Amino acid sequence: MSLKRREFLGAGAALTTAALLPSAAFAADTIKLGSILDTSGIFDAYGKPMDQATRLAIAEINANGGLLGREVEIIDYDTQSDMALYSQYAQKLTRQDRVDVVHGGILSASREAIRQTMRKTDTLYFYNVQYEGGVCDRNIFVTGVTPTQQVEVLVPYAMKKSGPKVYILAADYNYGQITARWIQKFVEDNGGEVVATDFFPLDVSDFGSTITKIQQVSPDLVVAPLVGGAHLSFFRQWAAAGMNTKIPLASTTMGVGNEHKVLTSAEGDGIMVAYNYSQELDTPENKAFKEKWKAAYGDTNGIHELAVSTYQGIMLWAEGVKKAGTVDRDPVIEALETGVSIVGPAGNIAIDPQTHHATLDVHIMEVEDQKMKVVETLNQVAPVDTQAVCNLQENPDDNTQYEIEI
Amino acid sequence: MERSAKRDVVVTLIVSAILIAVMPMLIGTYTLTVLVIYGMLGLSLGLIWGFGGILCFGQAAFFGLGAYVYAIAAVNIGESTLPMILAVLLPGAFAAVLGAVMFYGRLTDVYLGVITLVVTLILFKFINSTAGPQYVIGDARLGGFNGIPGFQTLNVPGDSGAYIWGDAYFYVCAVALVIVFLLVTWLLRSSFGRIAIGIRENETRMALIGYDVAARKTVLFAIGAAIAGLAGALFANWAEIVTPNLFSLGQSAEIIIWCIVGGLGTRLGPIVGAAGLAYLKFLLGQQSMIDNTLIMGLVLVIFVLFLPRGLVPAVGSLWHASVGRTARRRPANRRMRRARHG
Amino acid sequence: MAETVLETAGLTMRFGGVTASDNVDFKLKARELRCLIGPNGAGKSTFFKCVTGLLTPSEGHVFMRGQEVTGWMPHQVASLGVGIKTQTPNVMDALSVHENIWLAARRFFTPVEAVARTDDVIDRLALGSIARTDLGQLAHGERQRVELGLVVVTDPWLVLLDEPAAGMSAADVDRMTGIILEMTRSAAVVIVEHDMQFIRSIAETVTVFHQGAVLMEDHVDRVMTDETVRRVYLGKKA
Amino acid sequence: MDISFVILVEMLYAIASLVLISAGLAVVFGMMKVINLAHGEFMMMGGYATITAVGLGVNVFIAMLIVAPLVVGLIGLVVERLVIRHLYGRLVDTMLATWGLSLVFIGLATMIFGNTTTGISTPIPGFTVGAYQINGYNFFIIVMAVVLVIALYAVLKGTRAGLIARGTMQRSDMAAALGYSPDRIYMATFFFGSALSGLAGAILAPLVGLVPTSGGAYIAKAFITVIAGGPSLIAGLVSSATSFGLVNQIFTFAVSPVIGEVALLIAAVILLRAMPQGITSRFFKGKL
Repeated sequence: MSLKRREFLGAGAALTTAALLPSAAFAADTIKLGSILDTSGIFDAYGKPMDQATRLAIAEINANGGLLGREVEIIDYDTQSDMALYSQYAQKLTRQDRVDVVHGGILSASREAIRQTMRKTDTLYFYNVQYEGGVCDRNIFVTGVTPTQQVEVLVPYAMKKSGPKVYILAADYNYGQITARWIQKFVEDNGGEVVATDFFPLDVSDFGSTITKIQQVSPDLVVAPLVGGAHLSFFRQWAAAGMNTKIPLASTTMGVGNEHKVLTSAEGDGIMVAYNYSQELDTPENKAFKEKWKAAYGDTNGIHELAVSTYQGIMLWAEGVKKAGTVDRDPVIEALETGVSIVGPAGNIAIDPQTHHATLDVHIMEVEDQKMKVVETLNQVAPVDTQAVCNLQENPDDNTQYEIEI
Repeated sequence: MERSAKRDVVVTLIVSAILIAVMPMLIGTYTLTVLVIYGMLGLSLGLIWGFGGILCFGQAAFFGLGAYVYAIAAVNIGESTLPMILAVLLPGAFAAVLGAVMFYGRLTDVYLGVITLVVTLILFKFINSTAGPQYVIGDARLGGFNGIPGFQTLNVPGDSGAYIWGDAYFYVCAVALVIVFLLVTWLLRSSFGRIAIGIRENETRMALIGYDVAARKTVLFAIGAAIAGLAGALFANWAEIVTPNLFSLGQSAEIIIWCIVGGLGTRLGPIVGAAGLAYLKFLLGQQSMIDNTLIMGLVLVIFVLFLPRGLVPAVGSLWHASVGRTARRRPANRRMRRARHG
Repeated sequence: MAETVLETAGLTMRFGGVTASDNVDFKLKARELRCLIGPNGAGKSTFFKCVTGLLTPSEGHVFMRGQEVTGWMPHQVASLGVGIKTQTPNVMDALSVHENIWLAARRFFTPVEAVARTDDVIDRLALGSIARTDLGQLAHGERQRVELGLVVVTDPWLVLLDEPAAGMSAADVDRMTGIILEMTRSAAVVIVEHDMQFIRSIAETVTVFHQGAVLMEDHVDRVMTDETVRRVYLGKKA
Repeated sequence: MDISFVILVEMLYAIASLVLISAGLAVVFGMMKVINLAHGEFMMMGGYATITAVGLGVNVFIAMLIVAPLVVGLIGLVVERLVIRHLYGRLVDTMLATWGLSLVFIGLATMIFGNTTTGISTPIPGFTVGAYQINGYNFFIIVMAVVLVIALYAVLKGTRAGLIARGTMQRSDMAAALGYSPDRIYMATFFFGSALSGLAGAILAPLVGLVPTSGGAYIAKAFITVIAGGPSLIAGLVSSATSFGLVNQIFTFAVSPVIGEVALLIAAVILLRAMPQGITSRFFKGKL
């Protein structure tokens, strides 16, 4: 285990050096891309692959001649899973380093900690993470999936396979709360009934009593937007009690941090999920991406949804810059608002001009043998939850995170 | 004594004026601001632990409480003056109640540590589980894990449109720290402070002299909490978001580490420790060779083993040894006494 | 007739199954000097702790100058003007002699007055040469003397001393005898003590404890010659 | 009927896991008056030792019951020699130093294993009681806790080492007076305590995902349980684990897991306020 780790550090370091080496072919001044991620501390399982994806994307851009003939330089800070450091480094990136764009932030709290700084300093900001939706701010672009994009397709599929009585177990923070409400809406829209909803703070790891409670209610389906390492024990304890063969499970989060690779196949098999990306996607773009990743980091174990979102986010930004012919904020925003799109490892992804969120493909998948097997693909799903509350074309000065009322 | 007190004030003012003028040239004011705020937080624990012998494992609770009180009040009021005052008073009042419960219950040393730790955990767990829309105070959603963003930040009293931010905010925080430092100095020179030190040294004796030890510890505890609350409110203004992490055990741990590294039983030590280590952490975030947690851990272990009195006293005795004056007395080591009564 | 400054009625203290103090009736008049003696475990110290508030008695009452103080906290008892010295030296080790005594004085006097009184006591107890030394660096006898200083400086009307002569040199004991005798000009003094020589040199009335209860109470000479006392205490000791 | 059985099992499980979580800390605290704040990280390392051993092909029970305690015991030994030894008699300093150590271990584990959640699946299948499925592993934990308590009792009561240990617990200078080097005894105790922590971490690893920061979830609970237990080692451990476990589960079932945790913490505050020196300072006095 330790050996693998060393190899990958070595490869990462080599790549970094390559990316940072000035090349004679480039114009003198570089384009500065600020990256702000937790690459240590409790959230580094999300942050490290995102950091690797950032480097991969920039290395690729530079290898293809940079942007506008200029080299792209990464200025990155490790926020150590500490919200106070987010504020500090955001200030440093925008005021001292004067970067042209910032990609980063993982938790919603970290995004909110830096979003206003980006706005005040007119620094374009990309948040490349699946989140609860509703952020309406002309300065930010979001390339991750939002609840409706997953829930709208996942819930009917799962209910069709099981039945109308649904039990919801959600992480107790705003992502979980909002997603639970969306699940409830779509369960009811599809003629089902939510029999109970339980919320768990992120540090709860003992689900014994909950599993007993679920059995008392005996639903047809359990939908579990649970988040993080502690919550992973739910899936394990669920299987240990032998429930995994009795009541089907669906989740909007299991697998975002490659959790399905931690569970054994006996524990994970059959869990239904819906994401933008799966390593098992059989497209030429994905294959090429995985090979590039493997060449840089030794193996593809680290790739997950958020890493791919990050990669696609950077590529979308690069596309916008090319189209605008400059890295200045306003022209780039206008260029992106024309509905710029790229074909990334997860398929076609386009900027939705109304919300600055992304229209993308969503794949319904089932966990099978520690892999995500694609069952059904829905092309170009729009972020309808955010569209319902946010219209940046009409109100470009909006600066709120809407909480969606259902 | 009067003359040395005056000299102390003058020296403090001159040194801090120089620092306030020079430091922004070395470190960005934004980062400096948080170092100053952490310094104040360190001082709050340094006061009650170093001079009152109260080891609080939950100083972060008062820091977080101050930040949340400020945020909630600011959302509701929309002007920052009253929220600032509340952010000092409420944590102080909370600590007074908690302190009275503990000290009149004759809880000491490790048991005191457990209670403060548990109270911090309760607050953390509570705030962390308030993501639902039903947790509202006035117009302020508590927001659970995600915290409260977007509240009114510090403004010129009376004019809610005149924000104090950027460099100006740094000067506000720095001056606040100097004022708190001088107040702490004055407190420690007063009878109250000297009696507190007596209590740190020997509770039973002080009780047998006729001092109400529990009441005095409660008051000192509340003062420490009020300072931590002020630091919390200043932090909320700086970060423009408050999250439950402010209450976390990790945060409490850091405060304790600051005091140890800086030097307990000194006024300056905890401030130096806090600012120094927070800056170290900031610098470490810009490298990825060694895990940062590992370094912080090593620093703590090494200090406990080799420099248990902390930096400031060590440097102080070096200075005094070379200048030829006797070093000021400090508690030789951190003891936690079992209560001798009962 | 002099006022009764300290009185206990049926004072009883039990620890689990052990009765450490058994129905003790005790009276002390103003400016009286009384020694409490008895073999180890006779209940002297328990009695002492019940009176000073360090322990709350299981039964019975304690009165000081007619006021009931049963179950009071030590600081409340001390605040009445009672000076207390416990068995083991109880001082502030990291503070100087001057600071220690000043803290005691400050309880009853203004800061300025406290300084004056502290200086005065330091003179009276001949502590001048070590006034600025930390207690932690002093010898045992000196520490005992400083602790006596803490008691004297508050001008108490009742002084309770638990084994003040323990571990002291003969010269130190002599000096302390003088201090205690001086105290009796204005205060009633209770001394719990083992050292018979010291008691002989200072005491008039002696109360003998045995198995938690008062065995006898009489003039020191008569106590010394009493058969029962000799049997339970002196006989074994000698 | 079935449901009451299921709930009974859950309650016993809650108590048993508290006993397991706290045992290592209790032994070290009871014998040496040292609070090892790296206790949670010792558990975390026990978990990683198990997972690594299983990955290398070791039988899961051998990995949990033998490999993990040994590995963590040895780490404990090194820690004792390098750090704790210098700090005996300085309660606060040992707490701070072990706190620092806990950060060091988190850092090391992160560098070695990464911060991704890992784990192994439970080696015991679930089974059915009437209409309910029960996690079979819960029984294993209950049995292990009972065995642990009985073994502790037997060792302390029935062996020569136990006699010395009890002597040391009552008076630390006793062992020296009997001619045993306290240094050796402390070393052995710390080894034993660390091994117990490693064992607990190993046993709990299959139930919960493991990350380098996992220890943090345990230390507070263990600390509270041990302190609330008071001076008697086994009686304190069992009585406080029982009180807290019951309170926790009752509120968990009645309301939610969060309220269960909060109820446990509030119970701790009330308990310590009422009995400032712990449960066994008032009840079960003088018991082991």
